[in-house]
Amino acid sequence: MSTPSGGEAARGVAPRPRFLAEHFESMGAQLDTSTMGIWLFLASEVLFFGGLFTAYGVYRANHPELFRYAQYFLDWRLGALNTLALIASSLSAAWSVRCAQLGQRKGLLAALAVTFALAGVFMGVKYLEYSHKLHHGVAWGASYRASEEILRSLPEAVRGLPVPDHMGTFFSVYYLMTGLHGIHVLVGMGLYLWLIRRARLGHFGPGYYGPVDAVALYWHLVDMIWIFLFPLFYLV
Amino acid sequence: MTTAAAGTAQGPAAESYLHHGRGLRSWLFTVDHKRIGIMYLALIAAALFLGGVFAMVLRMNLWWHGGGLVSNDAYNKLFTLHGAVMVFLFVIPGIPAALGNFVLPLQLGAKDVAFPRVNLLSFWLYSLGSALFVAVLVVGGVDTGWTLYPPYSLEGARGLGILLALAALFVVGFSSILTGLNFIATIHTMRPPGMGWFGLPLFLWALYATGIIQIVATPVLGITAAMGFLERLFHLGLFMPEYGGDPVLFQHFFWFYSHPAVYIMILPAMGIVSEVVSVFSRKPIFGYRFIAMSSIAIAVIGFFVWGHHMFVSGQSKWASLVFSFLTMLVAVPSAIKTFNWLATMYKGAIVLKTPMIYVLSFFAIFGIGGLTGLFLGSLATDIPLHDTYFVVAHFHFVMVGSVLTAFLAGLHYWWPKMTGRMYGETTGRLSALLVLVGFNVTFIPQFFAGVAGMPRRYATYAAVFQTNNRVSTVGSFILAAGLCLAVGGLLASLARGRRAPANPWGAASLEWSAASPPSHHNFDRTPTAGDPYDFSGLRLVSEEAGYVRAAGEAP
Amino acid sequence: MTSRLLEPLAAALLAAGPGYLPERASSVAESVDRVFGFIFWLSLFFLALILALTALFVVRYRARPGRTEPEPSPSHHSRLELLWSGIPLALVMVVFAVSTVAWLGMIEPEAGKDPLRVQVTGRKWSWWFDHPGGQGAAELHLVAGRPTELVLASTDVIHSLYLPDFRLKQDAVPGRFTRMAFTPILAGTFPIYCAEYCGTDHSRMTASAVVHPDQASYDAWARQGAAEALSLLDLGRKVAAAKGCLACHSLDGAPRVGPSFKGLWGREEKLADGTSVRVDENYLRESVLKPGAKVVAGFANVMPPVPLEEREMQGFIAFLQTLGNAP
Amino acid sequence: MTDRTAPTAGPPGAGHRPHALPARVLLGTAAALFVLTAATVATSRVEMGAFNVVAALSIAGLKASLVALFFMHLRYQGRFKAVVFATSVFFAVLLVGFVVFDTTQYQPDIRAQAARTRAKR
Repeated sequence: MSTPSGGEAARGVAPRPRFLAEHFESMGAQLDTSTMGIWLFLASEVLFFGGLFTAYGVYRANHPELFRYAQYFLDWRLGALNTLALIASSLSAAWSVRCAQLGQRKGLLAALAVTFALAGVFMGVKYLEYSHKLHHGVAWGASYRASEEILRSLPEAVRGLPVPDHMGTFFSVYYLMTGLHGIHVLVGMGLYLWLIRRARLGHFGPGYYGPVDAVALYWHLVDMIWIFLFPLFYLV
Repeated sequence: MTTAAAGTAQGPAAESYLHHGRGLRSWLFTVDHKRIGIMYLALIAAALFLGGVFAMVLRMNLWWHGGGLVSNDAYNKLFTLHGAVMVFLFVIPGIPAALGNFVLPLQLGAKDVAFPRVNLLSFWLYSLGSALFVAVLVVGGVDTGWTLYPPYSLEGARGLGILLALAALFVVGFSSILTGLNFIATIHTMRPPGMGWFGLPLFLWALYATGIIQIVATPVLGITAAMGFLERLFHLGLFMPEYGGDPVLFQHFFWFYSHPAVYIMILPAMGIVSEVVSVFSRKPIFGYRFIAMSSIAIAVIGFFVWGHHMFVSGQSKWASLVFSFLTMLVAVPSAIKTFNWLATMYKGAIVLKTPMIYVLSFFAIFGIGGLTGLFLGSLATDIPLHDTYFVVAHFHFVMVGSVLTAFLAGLHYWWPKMTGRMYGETTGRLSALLVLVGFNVTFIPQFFAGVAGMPRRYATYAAVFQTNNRVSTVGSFILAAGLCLAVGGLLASLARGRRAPANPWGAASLEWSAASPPSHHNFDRTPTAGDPYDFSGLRLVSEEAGYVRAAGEAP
Repeated sequence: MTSRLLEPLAAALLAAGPGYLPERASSVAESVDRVFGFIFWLSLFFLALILALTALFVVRYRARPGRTEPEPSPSHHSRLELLWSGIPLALVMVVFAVSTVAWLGMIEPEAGKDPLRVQVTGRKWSWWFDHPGGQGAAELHLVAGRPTELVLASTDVIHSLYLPDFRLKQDAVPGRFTRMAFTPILAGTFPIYCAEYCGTDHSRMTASAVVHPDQASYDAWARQGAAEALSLLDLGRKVAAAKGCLACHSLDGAPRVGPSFKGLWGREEKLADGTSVRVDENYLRESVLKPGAKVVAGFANVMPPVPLEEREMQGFIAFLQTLGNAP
Repeated sequence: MTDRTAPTAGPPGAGHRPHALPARVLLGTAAALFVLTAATVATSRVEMGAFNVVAALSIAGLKASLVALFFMHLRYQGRFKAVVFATSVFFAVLLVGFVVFDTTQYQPDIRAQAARTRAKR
């Protein structure tokens, strides 16, 4: 890293950039540090989800029949739709960084708005899925009481199978993982609202795009986790 | 924590950080790493006091083998809170959050940490977590042990207390993650010109290694606490066998965090020892690279050993074998450090100031704590010793004795920098001796009780162990007296202590080139880093003026 | 001066370290103690080394008038450092090897012999041992020289069966079985503790292991313990003691975790839900089998269900009747 | 994550020209992700037993790598960020791997207990 020494001397000459914090010498150093920070944060997020992936692995390895059976309660088409929504939003998030770096203000606003909207689509679908399941008693752990109706809607071949023990455990893991992921999506939506507001105020440009970049990195991680959740719950 | 006016005698130095802004708000909403460090210090001292009071009640109850002071239930709650408060509010954040926050940017010659507001957030989270622990007390406490093993901890009969305790863990965990994140980013991107990776003071290497653990391990504690919380509320069937869960899974999660957490505690302690032993031997640290790399090695290997807490828990035998093997490896970097510290003292000019006496105590205590770990990492001997007083004594030596002596060494060492006052040397030395004696008298008898078969967490015990326990109780009073004396001496110095020079010890790392106490911006101009262990150019002018780099000697 | 400081310390440790080990009552104890001794001497050597060097350096190299500067000495020495990395590495590998060999002998039952299989059940706050042939007891009965296998289970939370004299310990985990295998070698009575924290009376969750000198003595105990051989009242008294009731219910009128048995029969009890009930045969049956159904006011709902055989139940009720009516 | 405590107003700092990813890299990555999503759905339709999980995880891993390398421009950043991320993934895999391994080892003891409980009922 290169830190120009004697930064104080520069103070009298050129005005200090508006978004340069007191304890940094240059915008470059500040950006470098904030990128580092967000990557470290993402590392801790990976381990945070890692605990839940472990729970998934443990119950899947020990109750394979349960996971095979319970999967029929999930509609893979909705999962796939959400996957597409998140990938598209990841693209627009990456695009927003590009726009900020190139100083394209309109493009930036559009990309941020599209990201936010696609996240909204994702949460809308999630809401439909959750409400349908909970309405039919397909809840977590000890609260699992599947209604006759939803059992009748299962594929023919599945209906004849014996119902495995501890169906609720599958849905506990399901709600925990998708729920924690959903909370991350909601947080991301809040962050995008904040970015949209700042972008409208014209804060971002080639010289200052750290927040756009940081939030996009976070958003990509959220996307990445869903990339794993989708096949693990809906497909296999 | 405010001192009387402390404008430095040398020249028109800038206003000290203690006086930059007045009133409670200027402290609570500060982003100044020094003030955050001081606030941490105050809360951590309070946690130590609270945990210590619990400990004293426990020890007094154990004076009689049948108990007698408190009921079994009260005893169980007390040891739980003693453990939880000490581990999560004192030992884990103690050195990194209080001393690390204060010292890290100064040692880098920087104005602040990389993310000052995140740093403040981290402090607030810590305060919130502490408040939640106090709330646990208010609602009647919990009696689960700090390890919170289900199914016991999540049983239906347990009320609000356990939920608050799990929430507290979650919050405190995030505080710890943010601190680690901040430190790593700071060390990476804010090193001054002239300071390469191998020019970092070893305390920073230790904090760096600690940061790795905080970032990687602590999230697992967070998610485990969250899962426990939801399991208790909604019966998810994750850990509770009655709903199809697996209690051993919780133990895996818990120790995946809590074993590396032991290294969160001990690594910064080792960092302080490396600093102090070099400065007070007036000699460069011996084998800098080995010490730095062994910190990283401990941090990394520390992740592979969690299963040694589960040798009798029903873990599979292959897992036990692998974990025992890997546990043995951790002994090596610790041994390297110890011998390198000793080699640093060899042919030095050893100055027996208070910090150095605490460090010498550390050698003895860490020596015993580390070596008794061999008994517990080895499978055959762990089976009988597991969950006995041997374990209690062992982890008190490592987590409490070693960390406490290093913490006090660091506190005395940096006290002049933090407050601008010199503590009283006689009181300091006496307190160090009392702590050393008190600690050993308290915990050595517990090794013997454990070998003879006394299980831990016993409110009452077989009469044969009464002598051990009585000696231990006597020791705990000596230890408490030592701690009170240390704290008293430090507090008294705020009012009556001599003004501290910028560099009272003749240390060469950058924090000593700032004023004592430093100004709000730490340094008037970014200092250029030299070798942090090159003391050759430093000359003692007088006790009042401290050490000054001789003219003509390049820094 | 250093030796005067160190000698008493070393002497104390010697007497107190391995000297503190309890009796060696099982086949594995000796090999465990050998490993213990090895690590003990090894650590004592290194501790002494560290302390001696510390003391020596402090005394020799203390700063004093005439010695204000350090003597020149190297700031690193790679070969030396590799040496003191390599030696500990080699030693801990030896420790690992020695210990693991001993441990493998602790977890595998001796092949080819007819083991005594005992089902162990942990519950708050007592142990229950089902011996082959149906004799249940609150004591573990074993035969010296006969290989033994314990299968552990728990009805509520995690407990840990700890036999210090046998150098053995194993958690009993609810929802699964765990196992221990060993051979007792000394006849006598040895303490059993619970080593995993399990609540209020964790520290009172003790039992004994009775090791019979030979099979004949064990068989005699097993016959005498058979339920048919006892009168109803004796059987009841035995059940109350053996099933762990007395851990929580006193016989002297003092309330403990549960109400005292003294004067219980026929009493009008206030319940936690505000109603009250007379202690009669039906109430007792219900409270034994479903303790949570009617909890007496002022006591926590913590009792585990105690499934009793019909004759045991009759005996138990008969026993309670002898403890006096309510005034 | 960034501070704006400096009161001095001014245009966003000049002089620092960031390296923006070319549009075709972004679009290409997204296209690959869409295709791989279709692929993962397709492979799950084919009954391959335990191999289904392996295939799904491999494709997911590939997709995640694409996101990390291009969208998160890990490919163009300092090595350290890749090390940070790889380390976290490594430890997460360590946790999952070891715990799953251990619990599968003692499953027979859990099944036996469940069978006994069921028999008693």
